[in-house]
Amino acid sequence: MPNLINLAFKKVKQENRPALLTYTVAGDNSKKKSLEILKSISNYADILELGMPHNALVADGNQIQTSAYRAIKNGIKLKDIFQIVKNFKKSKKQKPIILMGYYNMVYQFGENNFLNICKKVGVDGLILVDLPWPENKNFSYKCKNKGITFVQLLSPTTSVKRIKKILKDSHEMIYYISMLSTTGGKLKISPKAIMNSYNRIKRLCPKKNIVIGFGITDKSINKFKGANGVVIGSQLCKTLTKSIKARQNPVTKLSSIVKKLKGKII
Amino acid sequence: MPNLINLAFKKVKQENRPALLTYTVAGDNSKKKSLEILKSISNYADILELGMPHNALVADGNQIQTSAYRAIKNGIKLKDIFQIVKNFKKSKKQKPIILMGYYNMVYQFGENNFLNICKKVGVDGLILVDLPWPENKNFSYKCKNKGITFVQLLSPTTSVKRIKKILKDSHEMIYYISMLSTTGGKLKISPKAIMNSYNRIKRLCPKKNIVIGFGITDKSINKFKGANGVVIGSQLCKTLTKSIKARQNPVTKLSSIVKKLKGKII
Amino acid sequence: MKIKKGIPLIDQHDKNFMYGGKFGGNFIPETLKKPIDDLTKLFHKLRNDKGFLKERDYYFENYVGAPTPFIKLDNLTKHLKGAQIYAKVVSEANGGAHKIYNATVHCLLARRSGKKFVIGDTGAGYAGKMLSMAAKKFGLKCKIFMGAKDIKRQQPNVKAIKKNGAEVVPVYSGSQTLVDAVSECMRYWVANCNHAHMAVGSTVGPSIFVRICGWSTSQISRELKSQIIDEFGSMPKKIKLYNCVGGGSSSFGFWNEFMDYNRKQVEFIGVEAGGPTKSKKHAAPLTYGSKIGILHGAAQYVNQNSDGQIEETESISAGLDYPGVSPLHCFLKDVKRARYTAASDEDALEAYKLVTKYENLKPSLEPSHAFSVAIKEARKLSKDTIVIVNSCGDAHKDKDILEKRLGKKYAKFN
Amino acid sequence: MKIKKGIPLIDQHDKNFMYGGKFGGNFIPETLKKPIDDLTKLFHKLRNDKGFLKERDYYFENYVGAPTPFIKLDNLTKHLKGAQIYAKVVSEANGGAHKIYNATVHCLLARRSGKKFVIGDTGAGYAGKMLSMAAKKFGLKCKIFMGAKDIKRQQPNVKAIKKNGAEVVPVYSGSQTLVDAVSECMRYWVANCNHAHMAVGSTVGPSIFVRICGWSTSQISRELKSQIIDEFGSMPKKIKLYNCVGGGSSSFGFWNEFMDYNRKQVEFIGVEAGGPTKSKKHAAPLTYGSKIGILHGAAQYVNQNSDGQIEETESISAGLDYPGVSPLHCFLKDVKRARYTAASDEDALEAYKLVTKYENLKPSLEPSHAFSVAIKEARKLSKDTIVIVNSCGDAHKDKDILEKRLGKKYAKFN
Ligand SMILES: Cc1ncc(COP(=O)(O)O)c(C=O)c1O
Ligand SMILES: Cc1ncc(COP(=O)(O)O)c(C=O)c1O
Repeated sequence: MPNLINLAFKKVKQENRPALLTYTVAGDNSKKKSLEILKSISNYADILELGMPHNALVADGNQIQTSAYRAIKNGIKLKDIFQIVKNFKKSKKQKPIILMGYYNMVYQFGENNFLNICKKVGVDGLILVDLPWPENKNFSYKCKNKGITFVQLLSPTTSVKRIKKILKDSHEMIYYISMLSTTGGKLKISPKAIMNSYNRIKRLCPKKNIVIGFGITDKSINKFKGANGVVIGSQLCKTLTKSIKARQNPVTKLSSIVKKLKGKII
Repeated sequence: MPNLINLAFKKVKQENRPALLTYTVAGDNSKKKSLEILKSISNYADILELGMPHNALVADGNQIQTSAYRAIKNGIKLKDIFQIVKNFKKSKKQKPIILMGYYNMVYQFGENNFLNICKKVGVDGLILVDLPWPENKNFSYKCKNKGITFVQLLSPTTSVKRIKKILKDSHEMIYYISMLSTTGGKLKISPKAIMNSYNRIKRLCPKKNIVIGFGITDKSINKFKGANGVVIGSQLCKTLTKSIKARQNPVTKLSSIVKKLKGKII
Repeated sequence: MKIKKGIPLIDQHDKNFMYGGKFGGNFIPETLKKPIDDLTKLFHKLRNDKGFLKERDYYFENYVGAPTPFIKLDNLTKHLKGAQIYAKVVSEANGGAHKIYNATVHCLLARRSGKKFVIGDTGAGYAGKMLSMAAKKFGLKCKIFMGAKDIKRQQPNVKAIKKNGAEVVPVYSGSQTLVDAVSECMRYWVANCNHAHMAVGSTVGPSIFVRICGWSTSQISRELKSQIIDEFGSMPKKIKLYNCVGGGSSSFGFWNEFMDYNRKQVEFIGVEAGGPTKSKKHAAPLTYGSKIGILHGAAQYVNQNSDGQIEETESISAGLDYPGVSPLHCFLKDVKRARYTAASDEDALEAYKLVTKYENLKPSLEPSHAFSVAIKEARKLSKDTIVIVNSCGDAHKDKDILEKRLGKKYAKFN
Repeated sequence: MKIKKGIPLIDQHDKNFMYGGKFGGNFIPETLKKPIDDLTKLFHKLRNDKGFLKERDYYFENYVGAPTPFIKLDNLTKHLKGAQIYAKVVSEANGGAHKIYNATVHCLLARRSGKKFVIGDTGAGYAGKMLSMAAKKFGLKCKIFMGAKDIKRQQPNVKAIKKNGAEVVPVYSGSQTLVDAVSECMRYWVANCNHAHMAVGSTVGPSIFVRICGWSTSQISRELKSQIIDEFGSMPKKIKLYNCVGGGSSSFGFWNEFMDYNRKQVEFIGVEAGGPTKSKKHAAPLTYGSKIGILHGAAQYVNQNSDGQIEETESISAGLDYPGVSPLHCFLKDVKRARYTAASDEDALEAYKLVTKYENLKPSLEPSHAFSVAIKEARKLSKDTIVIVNSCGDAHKDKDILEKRLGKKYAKFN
């Protein structure tokens, strides 16, 4: 099996643009809806991050918290999340999906158990917000063995020495956190300064695909064209929340905003 | 220091009679009275057994139970018992005293602690009813080291093989239980049969001093003249109980019965 | 100190018959060395004798009535909204309590030894009732020692003993409860060991009695294990076994077959008698940190003062009203395989009220202690936890106490 | 898994900062790796710096008010007729609770690190009150995160925080209690770690916070040890130390200096919040067998469902109302150095009534949980047993709850 994530990056490089990564929360605002959302936004997004909602999340801001609590309240379970991925892949076999969440859910499920089912339903990558290096070494190694991409995170606080160590143990995709913030904060520093830091890291490992996330919206996305990929999350969660309040169909709302985002980077 | 118990047996052998051993309960019916009793009966008895009253006694009959419960109710403690021995020895330095009781009291006090104080106050020997061979090996050895005689018991149920083993580990005094009974039972078999068994054991260790006890009273004591010693216990406890009921002075009552007992064996 | 796997716990003693080098043993008068030695040899031979095992199984099935029911307490479970609650209704055994296993085995042993006379102690009266029943069945004479206080408070069982043709010897010494009954029975045996077979009513006393009793009551957990697998298909991930602990025969028998499971999978919770809430006295040596001492021939945790005198106990439940506890439980406590706690008189009465309100089950005051703790904890546990209580006695024997403490409504039996 | 003697327990972690290979650690977002690393280095340097230790001792003595009293509860002892009951009145410390030790140390650390702004979580409001007090004293800006439910029920402490000039940030997510306050505080730190110093209010959170807090509250047992020796001449043979356990800072500090004593000589009893008797919810992960999970950066026993979602807790006591518990306590439980049990809301209220009836002492609802178990057990213990309860908070903060549950009579403070 080819690595779909790598293929996606290869493709956008040929198109000379960054990859568009979306983040939506599984089960928000229902199992069925979140599957429909995935299907429709995948027409524009290159890689889909799917959040596993957790109720003691320590790195996510208001928008994603709201989505996560809504999904949990509506009864979403890990087994439903796997079902969503499986059903998605039935029609969109080639579109890479990355599950993103907190380590406790994996821990409770059992690491091996979790990875086996990920493999079975077609998960391509994993991001665990609170399993940093070196704590993640063993798990990352297990992912590698299963052909699942374990995505490490880098932050503005990460020292060069530490970056080098992390890069050494990382798979081919890496996530750079744009600024000191939870998800969904306002951009506190200029896109230019962010891209400077980004490029400094990029030089340390020109071959790996590094995406940027946290605080990026349709207003700023075009400033990050120089990156390998851009992640939009909170804006999507916020759009969903608004559409519910306004009794609009979240599927079409999200689909149109992702289309718009895509338009800004091609 | 000479071994007072051995000296006592040597003396009665010269007088060609058995030793008279009395058993009274410490603290019965008060600390003061039991000391007075010891002092007065020691004019006739050769060796004094002093019971350490316990409230879960499994080898003593009614008479001794009554004495023990009375003493405990009157507040007797192990430290008082040591005090009684100490005070007794002030005036009767040469009269041997054997403490008799149940192992739990020693266990709680601590074996070493217990033996140290025994030594200090002048205890000459110890009988622990529920610490049989081989469980007693270690403790018996400690007694030996302190110059305290640890008195093993033999019973009609003890097999010859076992008797030999016990004798091997025993000090110079041994206690033969006359019959299958708790203390204070009626003699169920003839003194002659008892003496037959006694002599069979005596032949296995002619040099050790073997006393007989359980069920012996002033009625039968003269039948046991052939033994190295005879123990009278329950009859004394019973006499004390009666004297209390009749509001008589237990000291004179006990003194006179021990005098009478002595008369029957000289 | 550790439990060895694959070896029955009763056999994990050293050459002095001590568990963990600290508990049990034979601290007995010389006179008893021989009868105990004889009984030890007999038991050792017979427990390895297929014919005897067949005999035991035959009587367990056809006389005791094995297996006793294993039932779900649906209403209680619904009411508490926590763990799934089950009961092993051992009180359905012939005679109404687990004491029948030990009594039956002792009578079989007495018969094999050629003795025609059995003696035994009793607290709640069950051990005495069962011994007298089995003695009658096997044609043996029988004498039961019982504290005068217990005779008063457990009349239904006293009547049953007498009806079985056995003599009841009242014991007036000490606290006039089980501890004195056992002492008196042992004294009687010292004087009559040549023709009497002694049965100790629980997993206490000199080592051989601990072992015979534990071996006998283990039937309970043998049954339970296969009943659990029948019910759930396999061993559930989280089982908690609650049992009252007096001497410890019921609890030991309830747990034995599960000994080798990880304690996180199958947890043992022993519930001792805490006595009246407002009283200093209790019968919970494991819970309240009593020191090791010698009682009835064995080293064990026991309520005692600094001089080594055994302390008086107090409990509404005669069957739990004992100052010591089996060396096996002392060992289980020290290696931490089991957890011990206490329920007060009042707790037990409350639990009795709740169980009888929701279920068609009337546990005696002893298992009501276990129910009390099980109920309290079950509320807080998740629904994938399986709570099982050994309902090892029937409340009929307690009807006078129940009437007095809870009113007529709670003392109706038919 | 074993405790090593002669080494502070907080230092018995492996290279991943895990205790017993299972508890604690640093499960944190990448962004926090550096500030945590910086704080770790700073703490390591300062705890070995004589100047800093002098500074700490100076403020403990002159600002916190060490040592807090160690008193005998004579009337309660007489009433219960069991063990000798003492209290370590930690609530006499400046601010009214043990939280002052950790708060003071954190402000000293913040000062040394050059940061001018401290943030912290609070449940009962004490951690927040103390952090705001110390911040004021040392000239630091301060922001306190507190669940909306807690803000309502602990008004006296909320007012105190505001009076100290700190901002109170209400947290509306989840159960609106301590667990959410800690999450929100950590989130805020993620976004502001370059200029804010974070203090976690108990021995929970990423490893360095567990260690700083445990190191700070250990002052309690340092004092207690010499007070015990003053009182008794030497260490008594049987001491039992009762303490409520929320996150575990008070209990850990109360026990630390006694860690190397044999557990039979100095026993540790941790009392968790059992919640309302009739409710399934509780805040007692150690008592009710919760599974290991990751919460607030550390592996610990934590109330959660099978999917790993943290479960809502319920307790009358805001300070104990937390679904997890310190990794240090998980370790103490697994190596069995400490024993853990729970008291219900109703138990705590009863204990409060009894203590205030007999003594001139008003423990807050948190230590009332500890008193409840101590009282129950003390009744049954012998008079040579020394029972010591850490009275680590003052009831004034609970006056609304006390008035509502027990009536005006119990809510008078002057
Ligand atoms: C019904 C019942 N349960 C429990 C017990 C307690 O004894 P053990 O702990 O030996 O089972 C007894 C003792 O008489 C009893 O009758
Ligand atoms: C008075 C008091 N006691 C106890 C606690 C419980 O926390 P910990 O277990 O960390 O001491 C708190 C927490 O707020 C408290 O305020």
